[in-house]
Amino acid sequence: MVSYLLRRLIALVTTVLAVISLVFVLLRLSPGSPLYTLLGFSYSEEGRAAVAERLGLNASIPEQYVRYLRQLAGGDLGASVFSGQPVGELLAQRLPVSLELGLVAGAVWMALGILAGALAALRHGSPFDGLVRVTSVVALSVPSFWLGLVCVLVFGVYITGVLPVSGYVPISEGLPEHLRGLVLPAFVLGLPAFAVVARTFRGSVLEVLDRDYVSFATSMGMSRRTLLARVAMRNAAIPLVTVMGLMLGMLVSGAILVENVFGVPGLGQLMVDSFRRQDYPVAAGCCLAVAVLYLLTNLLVDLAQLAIDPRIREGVLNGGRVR
Amino acid sequence: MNDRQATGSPVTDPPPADLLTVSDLHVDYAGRPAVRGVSLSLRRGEILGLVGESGSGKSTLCSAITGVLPAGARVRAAGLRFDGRELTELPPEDMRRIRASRIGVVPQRPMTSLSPSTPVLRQMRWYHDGHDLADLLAQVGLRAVLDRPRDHPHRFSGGQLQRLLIVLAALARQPDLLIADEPTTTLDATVQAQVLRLLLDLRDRLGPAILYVTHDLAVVAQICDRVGVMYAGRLVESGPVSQIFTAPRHPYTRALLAALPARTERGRRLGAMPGHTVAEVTLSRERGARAGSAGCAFAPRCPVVLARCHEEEPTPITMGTDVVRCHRAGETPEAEEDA
Amino acid sequence: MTPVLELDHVTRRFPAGRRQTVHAVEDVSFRIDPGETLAIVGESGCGKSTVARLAVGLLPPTRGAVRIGGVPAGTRMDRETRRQVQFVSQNPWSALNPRKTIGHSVGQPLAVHGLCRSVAERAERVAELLEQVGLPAHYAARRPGGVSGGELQRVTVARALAARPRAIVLDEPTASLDVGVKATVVNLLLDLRSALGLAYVLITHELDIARHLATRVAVMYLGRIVEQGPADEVFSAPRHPYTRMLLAAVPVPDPARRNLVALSGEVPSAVHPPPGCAFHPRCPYVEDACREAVPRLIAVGDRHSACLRDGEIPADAAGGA
Amino acid sequence: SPTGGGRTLRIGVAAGPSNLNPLDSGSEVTRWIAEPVMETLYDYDERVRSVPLLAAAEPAVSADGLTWTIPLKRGVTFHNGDAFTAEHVVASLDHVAAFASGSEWVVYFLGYYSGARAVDPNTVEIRLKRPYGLLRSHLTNLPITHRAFVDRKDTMMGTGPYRLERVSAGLGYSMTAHRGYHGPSPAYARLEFQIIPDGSTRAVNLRAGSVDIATELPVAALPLLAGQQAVTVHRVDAPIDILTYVKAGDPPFDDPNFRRAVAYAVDRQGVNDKVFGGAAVLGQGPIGPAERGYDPDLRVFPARPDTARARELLRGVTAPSFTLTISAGQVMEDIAQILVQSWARAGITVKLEVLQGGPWAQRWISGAYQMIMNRFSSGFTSGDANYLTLSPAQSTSVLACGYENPSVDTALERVWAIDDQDERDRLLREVNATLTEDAVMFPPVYPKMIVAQRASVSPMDPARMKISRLGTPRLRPEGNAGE
Amino acid sequence: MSAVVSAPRGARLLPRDGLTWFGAVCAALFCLLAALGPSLAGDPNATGSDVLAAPSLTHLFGTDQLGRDLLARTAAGTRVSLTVSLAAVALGLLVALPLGIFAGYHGGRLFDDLIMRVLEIVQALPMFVLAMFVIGLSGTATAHLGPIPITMTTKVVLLLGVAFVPYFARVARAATMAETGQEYVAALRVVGVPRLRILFGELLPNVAPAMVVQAFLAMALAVFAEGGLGFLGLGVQLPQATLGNLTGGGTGYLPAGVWWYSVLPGAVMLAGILGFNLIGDALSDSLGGRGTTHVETR
Ligand SMILES: Nc1ncnc2c1ncn2[C@@H]1O[C@H](COP(=O)(O)OP(=O)(O)OP(=O)(O)O)[C@@H](O)[C@H]1O
Ligand SMILES: Nc1ncnc2c1ncn2[C@@H]1O[C@H](COP(=O)(O)OP(=O)(O)OP(=O)(O)O)[C@@H](O)[C@H]1O
Ligand SMILES: [Mg+2]
Ligand SMILES: [Mg+2]
Repeated sequence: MVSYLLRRLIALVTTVLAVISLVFVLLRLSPGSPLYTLLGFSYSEEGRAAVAERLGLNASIPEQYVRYLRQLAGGDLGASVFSGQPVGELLAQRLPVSLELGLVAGAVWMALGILAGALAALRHGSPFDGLVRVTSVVALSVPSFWLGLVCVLVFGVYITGVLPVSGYVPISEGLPEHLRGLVLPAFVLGLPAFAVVARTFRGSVLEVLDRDYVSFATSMGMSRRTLLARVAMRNAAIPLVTVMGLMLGMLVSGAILVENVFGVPGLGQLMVDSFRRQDYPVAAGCCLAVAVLYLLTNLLVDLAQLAIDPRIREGVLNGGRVR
Repeated sequence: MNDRQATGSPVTDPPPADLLTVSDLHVDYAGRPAVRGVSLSLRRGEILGLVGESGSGKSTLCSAITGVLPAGARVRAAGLRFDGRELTELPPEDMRRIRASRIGVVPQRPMTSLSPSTPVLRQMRWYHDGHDLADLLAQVGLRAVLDRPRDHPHRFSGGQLQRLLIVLAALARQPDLLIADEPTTTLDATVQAQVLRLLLDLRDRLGPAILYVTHDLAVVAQICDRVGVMYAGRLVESGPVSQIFTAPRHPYTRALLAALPARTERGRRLGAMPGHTVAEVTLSRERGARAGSAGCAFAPRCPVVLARCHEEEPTPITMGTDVVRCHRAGETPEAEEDA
Repeated sequence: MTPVLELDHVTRRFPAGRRQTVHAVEDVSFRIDPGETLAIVGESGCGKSTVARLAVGLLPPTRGAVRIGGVPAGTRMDRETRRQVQFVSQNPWSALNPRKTIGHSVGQPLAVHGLCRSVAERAERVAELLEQVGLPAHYAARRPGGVSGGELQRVTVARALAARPRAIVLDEPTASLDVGVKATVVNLLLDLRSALGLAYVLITHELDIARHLATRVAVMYLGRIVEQGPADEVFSAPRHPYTRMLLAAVPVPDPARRNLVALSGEVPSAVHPPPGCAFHPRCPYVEDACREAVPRLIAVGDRHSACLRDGEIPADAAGGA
Repeated sequence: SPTGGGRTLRIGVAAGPSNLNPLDSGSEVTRWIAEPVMETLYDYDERVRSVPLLAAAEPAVSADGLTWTIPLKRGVTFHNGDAFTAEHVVASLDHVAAFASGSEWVVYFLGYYSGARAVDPNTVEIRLKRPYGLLRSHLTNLPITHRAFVDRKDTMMGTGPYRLERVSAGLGYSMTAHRGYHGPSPAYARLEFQIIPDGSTRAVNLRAGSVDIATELPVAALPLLAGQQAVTVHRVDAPIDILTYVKAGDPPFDDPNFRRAVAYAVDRQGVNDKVFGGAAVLGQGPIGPAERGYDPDLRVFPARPDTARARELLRGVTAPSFTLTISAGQVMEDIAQILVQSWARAGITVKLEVLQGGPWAQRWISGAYQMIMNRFSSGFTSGDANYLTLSPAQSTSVLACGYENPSVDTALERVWAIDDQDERDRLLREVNATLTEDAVMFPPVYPKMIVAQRASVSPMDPARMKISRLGTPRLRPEGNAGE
Repeated sequence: MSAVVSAPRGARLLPRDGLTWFGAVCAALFCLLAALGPSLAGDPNATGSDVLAAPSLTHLFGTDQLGRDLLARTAAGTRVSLTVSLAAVALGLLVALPLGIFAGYHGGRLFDDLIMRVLEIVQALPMFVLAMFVIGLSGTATAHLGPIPITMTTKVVLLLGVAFVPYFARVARAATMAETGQEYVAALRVVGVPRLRILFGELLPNVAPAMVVQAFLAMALAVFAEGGLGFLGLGVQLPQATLGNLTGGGTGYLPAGVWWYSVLPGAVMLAGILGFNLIGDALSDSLGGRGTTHVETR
């Protein structure tokens, strides 16, 4: 187990390293430079050189790369070119907002998705099943930013005063207000997760109900309730774990659009801003954060699978290849 | 419920009334018939073998008896009596109780018949939480399972699992009827021998009726008392095992026997049935499906076919509990071989 | 005379994670001559399919050599060598590309080996081959989808024949077929053997089929051949305790001869084969030496048996059929 | 008055500044946030004249004009309690004059500023390399920062009536009244700048009373405030420019006729109507109505495109076309699309290139453009004058657009050097006219600053808004209105 | 063990299910709007005096702040969206298919490992982040790769295409692996068929159905991603209308009750996405592809 974890962590670190390099290369190859924006009318060659010197942008690219890696190794993500604020600090401010949004959206919606998927499968062919199928495919297809706009329209123009359509109320200003502010962004952000989870779970429950072990349990006279609890749901949950992990990753990137629609000051906003301004260190920091989050969720998913599926556990712990 | 535990041998039992009587059973899946007008009966202590090619409706028949059919299946029967009760009229809960205590099913694929995500021992306790589990396991030579409380099904071999399933379906609950749907098809010869031995011992000790489904005529010859031969959803012939093997009356049964290498001289061509394309087989099945209009389903492949076979479905000729469905069943075998 | 196909002390192992290995095939040797049929029998997992894959060059051996017509075989063998040994596998449904016509599949060897000069000639030859295996020529235009298993198995045989092989390795050719259909395939193999003088390596766990077709038999247990010899002799008077046990376990299709014997033990894992003779945990004749030394295949006339106590065990013990 | 001491003034802004240091950044948001926190040596009075604030008196300028001595006010303290002294002024000046600071002010000080020193804690002496009349204006606009904070970009430390208390990433900035303020005590207990990216949302929030002032309202949002009793919308001329000029040194714009044709074909009225709701002033030359040197009578180009004239000027040009490079943003995109259409009607094919800030700046600075356009607000560095946006017309400028006109060069040189405001205005008018007639810089319109406030706040000062300020330090709660 | 295989299942051409019909209609309308819309609805850039007019008979979708007909702009945007998506999916397939097939065929070996690791790295940045990242940084201008100009449209296509590669390659790899496990591949090797011919002559047609399913699902994803980029102003640039920049362009007018500007183009986008998704689902059911995996992004 430990050696497996170790292997996974090493793989994670190497992937992160590769992502860093990719990000770094892309950043440095992109035209323009934050210096132009920074200096504007004050631009001059000497000025550029001096500022570049201060920001460490004068060195050759490999040199900068090595420096960046060394910095990273020391836990330093650099500082914003513009505000001089340490990237770590910026992330520490923004990431929790996004994470909270993502987790709230994910938790609520996935729970609903599981419920809807299971019920639909158990009432296979019923109107409810049809409803879940239709809802989930529509929910999956609705572009989040557009749905966000529709929400803004509905709650900002037609039914005002019920739910705030913009802005973010920090938790320090009271939990109810804070949660009220989260309702719409979480609704929009989580909807696809609901759809995917509902579809997957419906499918896997249906599939499981068709399996030999369910017929055997039935033929042994096991009651339906017990059967569902002990056999069906447990096995149907195996593919669900994977999908839920993927959805968590998806929520992170979905947040970029949704945060922009609802003006939520999360990682997404920071990311878009930093890209617009070519704030190298911040942009890189954001990408890193996303990549690490994504890879960590992957790892968690794999671990969850290990916990839930003995065959995978066996395969992995015996040194078999992972996926 | 089980008052026979002490009595042992079925021979000493009171008059051997039929435990299970199936009469004129029809099952179709979304309109496509899978079992057509099958009637059979089974006594306590009897092993009835059910043979027939793939898709002939053997499993469907078994499922219809236990009432565990997939959605979309429709069952019609003149009677489905089990120990004096009409199963088709039972409320689901009662049916479930019957499954839970009186009918055992040994599934075809042991490897996939236990939930893969729960340890085997825990699953066994779902079904049987008596203290005698150790004894039962010892009977099948698998006491060691008790020392592997955290092992999941994939850790066990097919033979082991099949024996565990037999423990659950048969030994632990001592049902009156045991349905074994090709329980050894996926197993090796040596393991198959173990499992067959186990079933025979079980029958001898506890005397349940056993419905044994298989492809393998040799297995039938070894363990069954009576045989039913199915073709395209019909029971085309049934009878005591000795009679079926020595004097088969239906041409399909004869073809099956002729195809056995062990009954043919080494290196000689085997007796093979003509006609085996999907088209032909489905055609004959479909034709059977359109009730009344069709002839014998086996006609397209029958070596002794008559013109009338194509037009008119043969009516079952019964002799006691046995049956044969062939227009030429009355003729002497010699005449057929000439044809 | 050089044998058509020869396995010379072939071993094949597979890695199984955590520095473990599966000993799928250990030190297997055999040869077949033209017109001969060697049946390889044994229980599931004993390495039969691996032998088949080694024999046709789908797998390189870990140790030892496979020779086809005296030429070492391998993934890079030349066309001419490759052609000589063809392969028919267990599952005819997956042995044919579902999206290609039967004609295309049968024609592949003709195209690859340049056995036909023109497309028309190839079509003709395909029709001939189909007829040879008892299928109407118009089957060439069909796809595997609507064709039954027995027929498809004939198609795979036709494809093997197309390469004009001297030997065909058949891996469980009838295992997935119904009884009646099985017989037609067996008949086809019989017919082709007498018509073309083909040699077969017949891999099967169905002992009755092996007995029916084989001229020689090799019995495998846990990756090793434990007994080898002329088919009639091995079947009528098995020497090795395992062969005896196996034959005893096979039910006879005769209700008058009920002789089902209960056997004990299971096939051990190929990852941790027992030391010494791999069969010793199940062997009724086991003695201490069996637990240490791996018995070598010893020739007694035409017959080979790998048992330390060969000769000590009475001929009809343990119910040799 | 101290009566309103318990209240909060809430201001909605569009974005949080990337850099909070007003010594570095002249961006509107930075300065709006800095306005209540930081003070300058001199300040504008109600008539937009410069009067001492942190300085005790007017500067004493040496006869050669190279040494300026400024006495400082006493008893002023920074928010951290440190006394305001000459050291801090020197640190601030040194910071903006240093290349490495990357400050937007560098361009003003470079070449003129030679150094400053604290003669005593209450006297600063600035030495110049050459006479620099414009310095007086800069001293009115340059916020004085605590010397320990000149390099900080994430916080502010000043002497103003409010101290910056908290920065909530992406949410806003809050300030509290500075007890030890040297002027009249602040009217509000707290000041809050809320970041509300969407313009309409700012308007809606103002209407709902969740902010007291909404800045940078887009025209589209104004209908939301129409008929609201408690809301006043200010539309004020301010030094906001739509920087619009061409690369006059390279084809096709090296041809004056081509330039003029392009300028004639601009649909100024269309831009005004559709983008600014008719509230802007139609553009002519680079200097707008809120800026010194503006000439309301200068009328070279028509309101509606003069297509005939343009076509005539284009005679002999085959396939007239060019690329317009703008920076991304709704207003710029709208303007550009209208222009592209109006040019198309005159037979000029224009390719529109919309770039994000960084890449746009690179194009602009590197001169790799044909026609370039962006919004620029100069009020915070140069008050009511607009010196920077003219610099590309100067052939010696780093940003030179290739236009060579010695008279413009010398005029602009003098504008920076001299102290005489009237002379400067005259020169600026001259330059403006020349650049307009030569069609080098021809913004379609001069936008207005649009700010709305609730009646709960005392009326905002038009004089302050004229130089893009909000005047927050002097705003008070108004008796009756407001919840 | 069944001697009788089920009748050939092939793709059912006409969908049986109402939902699929609905999807097919949505997708057809979307494609129709893209194909014919621009020639029927007029110049998408022509400005009129009727500014921000609500939908009416003259302007079915209303007008924007510059008085342009939104139907014309939506049609033009739909065309961009469709072409970009098609091109991106095609590009993704072109790169991913050989990679996936090679990797799948050599499953578990070094080559496979290498490819999968590289793809994993690309995937660690979710598609949307990657695209936004590159476009955000490289700017929206035409870049020059040596003498080859890379317009914004090309850039979007390249990015989406690249982002699809891991996703397609995985599916292709899995499908190939499943296929390689089939005995016919071994048979072809024994017969001596050269590897490339096995891969592209025999395996490809069997991997293709799974890829077709994925292609449809990816089309939906591409329409969405293109829209999202446009919405953020990082997609194909003005004055070219795209569904994304139309939706994004109208946001400022929403609070003033101008619903049609953002909502209608977005609804067209929704129709496209829904259509492609539903078709993909239906195909995956009838072609027997593996369970649909709508993953990544969003
Ligand atoms: N769930 C189902 N839905 C529809 N048709 C089915 C279903 N199960 C079986 N059938 C069909 O019913 C017929 C009988 O099937 P059944 O499984 O009973 O045959 P069998 O004799 O048990 O075959 P095998 O020997 O392969 O197990 C076949 O034609 C089969 O295709
Ligand atoms: N590619 C492989 N990788 C790892 N192990 C393998 C591989 N192929 C076969 N084995 C192992 O080698 C052993 C022999 O397998 P093989 O398939 O040859 O047996 P078999 O006798 O054909 O069995 P069956 O009768 O079930 O087909 C088994 O334990 C199997 O798990
Ligand atoms: Mg069955
Ligand atoms: Mg095998």
